[in-house]
Amino acid sequence: MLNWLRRPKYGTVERREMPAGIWDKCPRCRNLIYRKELERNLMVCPKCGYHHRLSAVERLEITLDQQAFQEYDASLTSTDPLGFEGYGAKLAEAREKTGQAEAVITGDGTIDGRRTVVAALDFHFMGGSMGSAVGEKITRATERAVESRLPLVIFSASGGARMQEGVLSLMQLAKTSAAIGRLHEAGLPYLSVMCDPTTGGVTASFAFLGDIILAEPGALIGFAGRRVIEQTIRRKLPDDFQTAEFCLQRGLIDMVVSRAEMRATLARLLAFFGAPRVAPAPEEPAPAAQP
Amino acid sequence: MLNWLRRPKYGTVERREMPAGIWDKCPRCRNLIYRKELERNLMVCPKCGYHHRLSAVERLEITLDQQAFQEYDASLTSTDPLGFEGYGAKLAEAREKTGQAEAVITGDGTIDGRRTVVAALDFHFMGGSMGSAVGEKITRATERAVESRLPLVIFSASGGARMQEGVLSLMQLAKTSAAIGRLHEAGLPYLSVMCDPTTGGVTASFAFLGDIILAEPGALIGFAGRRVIEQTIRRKLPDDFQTAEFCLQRGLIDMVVSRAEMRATLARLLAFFGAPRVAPAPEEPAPAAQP
Amino acid sequence: MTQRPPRPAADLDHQLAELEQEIGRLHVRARDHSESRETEIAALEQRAAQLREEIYRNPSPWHIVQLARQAQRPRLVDFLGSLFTDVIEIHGDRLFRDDPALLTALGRFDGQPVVVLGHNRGKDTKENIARNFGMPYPEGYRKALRAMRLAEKFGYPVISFVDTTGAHPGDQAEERGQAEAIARNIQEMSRLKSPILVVVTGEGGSGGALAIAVGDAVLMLQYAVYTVISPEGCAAILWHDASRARDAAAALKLTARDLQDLGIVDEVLPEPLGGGHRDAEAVYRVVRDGLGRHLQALREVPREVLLDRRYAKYRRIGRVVETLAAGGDGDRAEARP
Amino acid sequence: MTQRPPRPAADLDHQLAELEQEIGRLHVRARDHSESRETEIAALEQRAAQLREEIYRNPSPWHIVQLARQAQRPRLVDFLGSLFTDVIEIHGDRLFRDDPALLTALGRFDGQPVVVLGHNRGKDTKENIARNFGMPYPEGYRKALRAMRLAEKFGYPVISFVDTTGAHPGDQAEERGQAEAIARNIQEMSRLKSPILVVVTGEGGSGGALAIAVGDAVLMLQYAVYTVISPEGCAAILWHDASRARDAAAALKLTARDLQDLGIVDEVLPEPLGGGHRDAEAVYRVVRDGLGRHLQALREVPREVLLDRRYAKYRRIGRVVETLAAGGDGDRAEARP
Ligand SMILES: [Zn+2]
Ligand SMILES: [Zn+2]
Repeated sequence: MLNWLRRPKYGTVERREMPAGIWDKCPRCRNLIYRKELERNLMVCPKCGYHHRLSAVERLEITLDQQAFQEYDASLTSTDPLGFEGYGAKLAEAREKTGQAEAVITGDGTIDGRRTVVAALDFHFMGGSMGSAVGEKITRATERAVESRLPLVIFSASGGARMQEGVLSLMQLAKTSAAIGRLHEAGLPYLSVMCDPTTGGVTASFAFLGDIILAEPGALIGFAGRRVIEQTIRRKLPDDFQTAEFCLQRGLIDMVVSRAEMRATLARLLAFFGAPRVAPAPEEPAPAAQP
Repeated sequence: MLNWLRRPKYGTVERREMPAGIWDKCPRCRNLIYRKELERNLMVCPKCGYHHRLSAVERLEITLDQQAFQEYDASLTSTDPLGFEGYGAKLAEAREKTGQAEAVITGDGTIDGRRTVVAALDFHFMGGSMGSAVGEKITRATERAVESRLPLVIFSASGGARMQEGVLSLMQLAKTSAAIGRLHEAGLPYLSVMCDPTTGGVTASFAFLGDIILAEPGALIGFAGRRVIEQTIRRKLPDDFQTAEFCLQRGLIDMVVSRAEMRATLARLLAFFGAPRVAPAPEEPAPAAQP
Repeated sequence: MTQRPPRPAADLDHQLAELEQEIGRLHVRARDHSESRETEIAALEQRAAQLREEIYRNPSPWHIVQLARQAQRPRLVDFLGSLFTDVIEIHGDRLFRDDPALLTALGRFDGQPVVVLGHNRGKDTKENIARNFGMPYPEGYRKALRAMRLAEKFGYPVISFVDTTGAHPGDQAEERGQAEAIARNIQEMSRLKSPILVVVTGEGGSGGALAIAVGDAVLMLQYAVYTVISPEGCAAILWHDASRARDAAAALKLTARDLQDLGIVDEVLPEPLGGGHRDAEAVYRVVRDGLGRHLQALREVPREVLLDRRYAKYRRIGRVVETLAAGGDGDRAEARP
Repeated sequence: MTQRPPRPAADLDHQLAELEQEIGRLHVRARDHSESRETEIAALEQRAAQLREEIYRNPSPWHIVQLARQAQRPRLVDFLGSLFTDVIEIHGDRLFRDDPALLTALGRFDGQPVVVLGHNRGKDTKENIARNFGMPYPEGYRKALRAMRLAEKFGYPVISFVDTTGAHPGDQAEERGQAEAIARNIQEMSRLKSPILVVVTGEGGSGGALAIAVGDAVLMLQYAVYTVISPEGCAAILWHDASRARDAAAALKLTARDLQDLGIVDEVLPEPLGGGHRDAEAVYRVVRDGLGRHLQALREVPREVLLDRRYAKYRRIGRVVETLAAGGDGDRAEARP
C-alpha cells in the first residue's frame, strides 16, 4: 500500500502496523500469505483472488493520485441525538480503532490526473453504517460536485443505516438520494463502486443510483440479510446469492472490476465523462506513514 | 346494438342483417343464443360471458353518445405501394365486406358528455392490420387531440402490421408511437383499450403506450403468436397465456373491464382527467340503420 | 427534543391484566352459581376502565407499537373509501407483475383529482396473505413510481399512505433489485414535479416505508410508528435479546411525537383515546382535515419553490457536530440546510 | 420507387452450382488418377468467377437475404473494435437481468464520446447460444433504453447497430412484456434529446429491430435487409408455402435500395462485391465514413430542431390515398408531414 494519505487528526492508527514478516491466513482459501506480499497485491489474495476489505484510507490511497487529495469535513461526526444506550461508547471505540471521526471520508482529488469528488465508506467504523454524519458528508460532497461541476465517485462499504440514530439515520437515505438526484439533473457523472459488503440502507439509496455501478469481485451486495431471507423462504440460499457477480447477471450493476483494474477503469470512465484534467502534481517524496 | 352511427360512404354493410329469430352458437360455451338477446347484451354471451368481436362501427355505437361523432379521414385508405401480390384484391374484398375504407375508424365524439378523440380498429378488415392508412389515421387523430387539447381513446383489435406493405407498415409503429409521445408531452390523457385480439405491431406501439390501459375480458394480448412460441419452447402454453387477465397479473395493463362496464369506466376516467364536458345533444330519434 | 418522565407503563399493563382476569372469573361464577355479582363486577370494571384510560392517555412507546400493529386499525382501503371519491384503482408496473401489496389509484380529494397510493394491508389473514401483509416486492415500488409519474404528467398531487412492516425479505425481491427500486423511488420522489403528501397510518417500517414516503408534508397518526428497524430486530442485533423490544421501542424514538420533535414528521394527527380502531370515523376526520390543509397550502406553491423546499426539508434532517473544530471541543450543529 | 427489370437470378445460381460441382469432380479425378486437368479446371473456374460476379453484381433480393444472414458478416463487436476507441461495455437494465443479446457500451467515435448499442450476434454457435442469436428479451430493450437515457443525460449521440432476426418468440419474453418494452423504446427514441444514428448491418427483423432503430439518420449496409416479417414467415402466412420465401423476399422490398426508395433508409452504405464478409475492412470504412458524415451534420442541429425533424421524418412515411375524395377517384398522397 502506498501509505501517502494525510491522516485525519483523530487518534492514532494502529491498524496493520504489525512487525514485518507476519503471515495472514486467507479467509477464503485458507492459505498463509506473507503480509508484505498481500499488501503489494492491494490486499488481494494472490492464491484465490479474495479481496480483503480495505479501510477508507487504504481505498483512497490505492485509488487517488498522490498528494492531490483535499479532504472535506474531516472532523464532522454524528452526535448521539436519541441518547441511545451504548452509542456514545461505540462511537468512541470506532474512532479510536480507525483513527477516523466517522464512517466515511470525503474530499476531492484526482485519479490519473482527472479531478473528481470522492467518498469512501469505512466498514471498520461501526460497519460503515450511515448515521447523520455519513449522510451529511455524502450530501455535502455531492453538493460540492454540483457546485464545482465535478464528477462524483463513491466507494460504498456498509451494513446499512445506523440504527442508534433511529429514523434520523433512515432519513439519510432520502437526504443523500435527493442530493444525487440534483447531481443527475445537473448532468454530472456519478460512479458508484460497491465494495464488500454493501447492504441495507446504503444500497437503497446512493449506492444504486450511479450512472455507472461498479463492484469488486465477490462483494456482498443486497438489501435484506441472508439470514432473515433464509428464515422467510425456509431454505438455504445459493452461495453466489447477493454477490457482485449475481447482481451483474441480474442486470443490477454494470461491471465487476478487480481491485487491480479498478483505478484504471475509473480513470477511463472519468476521461469518457469529461472529468477535468489537471496538470500532474510535481513529484514529491511520499510522506511518512503517520503525522 | 344501437345502430345509430353514420355509416361511411363505402359500400353496403350486410353484416348481421340476418332474418330475425336466428340463433348463434357461442364459440366458447357452445350454447345456442338467440341473436336478439346477444345483441341486447352487447354481443356478450349471456351464458358464459364470452365477448364476441365487434366491428369498429359497433364499438363506437356502444361507446359514444349518439349523434356526437365527427369522423376523420373516412375515405383515407392504403394504396398498394409495393405492388404486392394479391394485396389489391384483399383490400377490395375487405372494403366490400366491412363497408369501411380501412381497418380503423377515427374521429371525435363524446362519452357521457365528455369530448374525446377516439379510434377503433376493426379486426374484420384484414385482421385489423396496420398499414400506412391505419398508421396515418391514428397519427392524425393523435395530432388532432393535441391540437384540440382533447383526450385520446383507442380501441385496438389487430393482428399486427400489414405485411403487404412491407417495412412501410413496420414504420407505422414508429409514426404512431412518436405521435403518442408528443401527446404525452402535451400532458393529454390517452386511454388504450385492448380488445380481442390485440397482437403484433399494434401491441408494440400505441396499444401499450396508454396512460391507462384497459382490456376486455378474455382478450388475446401479446406480441408473438402462440404457435411460434410453442415451437420455440417445445411445450404447450397454459390456456390463459396472453389473455387480458394474464397481462393484468403480469403488471402490463391496468384493468380488465367487461363490455357492460366499459363505457361507464371510460366516462369516469375521462371525467377524472378533465375531458371537456359538452352540453348533452338534444334528443333526436335514432336514424334508420342504413343511409 | 423534549424528554418526558418515565412512566411505569408495564405495571399498569400488569394490573389491568389481573383485573380483567378477575372480572372474567366473577362473570363465570355468577353464571354457574346463579349468584348476583353485579356490584362487585361493576366496581372492578370501573377500576379497569380507569386503568385503561391511564394507559391510553400516556401510552409507552411499546404500547404505541402495539396500537400501530392493531389488526383492526384503519387501512388504506378504508381511507380510500372514506376520504376519496371517484376512486379508480390502477394496476401494474408495466414491467413484471402487479404487486397486490401496494395499491395505486386515481381519485378525487375535495373534488380535485389526485393519485393515491400506499401499502395495501388487509383486515384478515386471507387478505393479508394475498397482499403479502403490505410488504411490497420491487414491482410494488415500481408500480408506485409509475403512478407518481402519471401524477406528474398531469400535475396532480400524490397522496401516499404508509403502513408496512418493511420491504419483503425474500430471495426474489433481492434478485429483482429491491434496493435499486427503493433507491430509485426515493430519488424520484425527491424531484417529482407534483406535490406529495405522506400519511404514516400504521407501521412505517424502514426502507419499505421510505420508498413511498418522501414528500412535501409528512403527516403521522398519533399511534402510528415509523422506524429504521423493528424494536424486536433492534434488540436482537444490538443486545442479542429480542425480549428487550420494549426498551428498543423507547430507544428508537419511533412515535409520532418523537419524530415531530426530530423534524421528520410535519404534523401529528391525534387519534381517539385507545387507538384509531376504536373510532375509525374520528381517524378519517383528522386525516381528511390534515390532508386538506396541507394540500391547500401546497397548491399555492410554485413548482420550483416546491422542489427547493422539499430538498431543504430533507437536507436539514440529522444531527452532526464538528468534533475538532476550533480547538476540538465540538460545536453542535443541525445539518446545513 | 424505381422498378428494375427482373433478372434470372435463380438460373445463375443453378449454373454456378453445377459448375462448382464439375470443378470438384475434376479435382478429385486429377488427384486419383494423377492426371493433369489444370487447363480444364482453369477454364471452368474462370467461367464460375464470371458467374459469381454476375450474381454479386446484381444479386436478387433473395440473394441479399442470404448475404445478410452470412455467418461471417461483421458483427457489432467487430464494429465496436474497429470504429470506436476507449470502449467500455455497460450492463443491465437495472430491473431484472443483463441480456447478452443486446450490448450497450460507452466509447469514442472520432474522439467524441458516444453511447453505442446493438444486437449482439455471435460468430459461432457457442457465442450465438450464449447471446440468444441476438434476439433480445424485454430486458434487452430496457437495457438499451437505460443506455440511451444515459446518453441523453450527457448529450452524447447514440449509435445503434441493428442485426437481429427479431424479437424472441418465447413465453418469458411475453410474460415480461416485450410488446410494452418495444413500444416504450420506439416512443422514447422518437423523443430522445440526443442525436440517434442507426446502422442496419445484417438482418433488421421487425419489432425486435425497430425497438432500437428509430433515429435521425438510418444507414443501411448494401446487403443488409430490413423487413416487417421474414420472407419464410410471409410466404407461409400469405401463401401457405414457406418455399416461396424467394418470392416473398422480392415482394417485401426489404433491400437497402428498396428502402431508400421508400424513404425509410437515409443512406445505403456500399459493400464489397460478394458481401461484407469478403472484406470486413471495406465495410468498416464505409460505416465509419457514413457515421462520421451524419454525426457531423447532426451535431450542428439545435435540440428542438432535431426533435422536430425526427418527428417529420417518421411522420411522412407511408402511402395513402383519399379514395372517395372529390368524386371518388382517389388522390394519391404521401402521408402528410
Ligand atoms: Zn485466498
Ligand atoms: Zn357462451
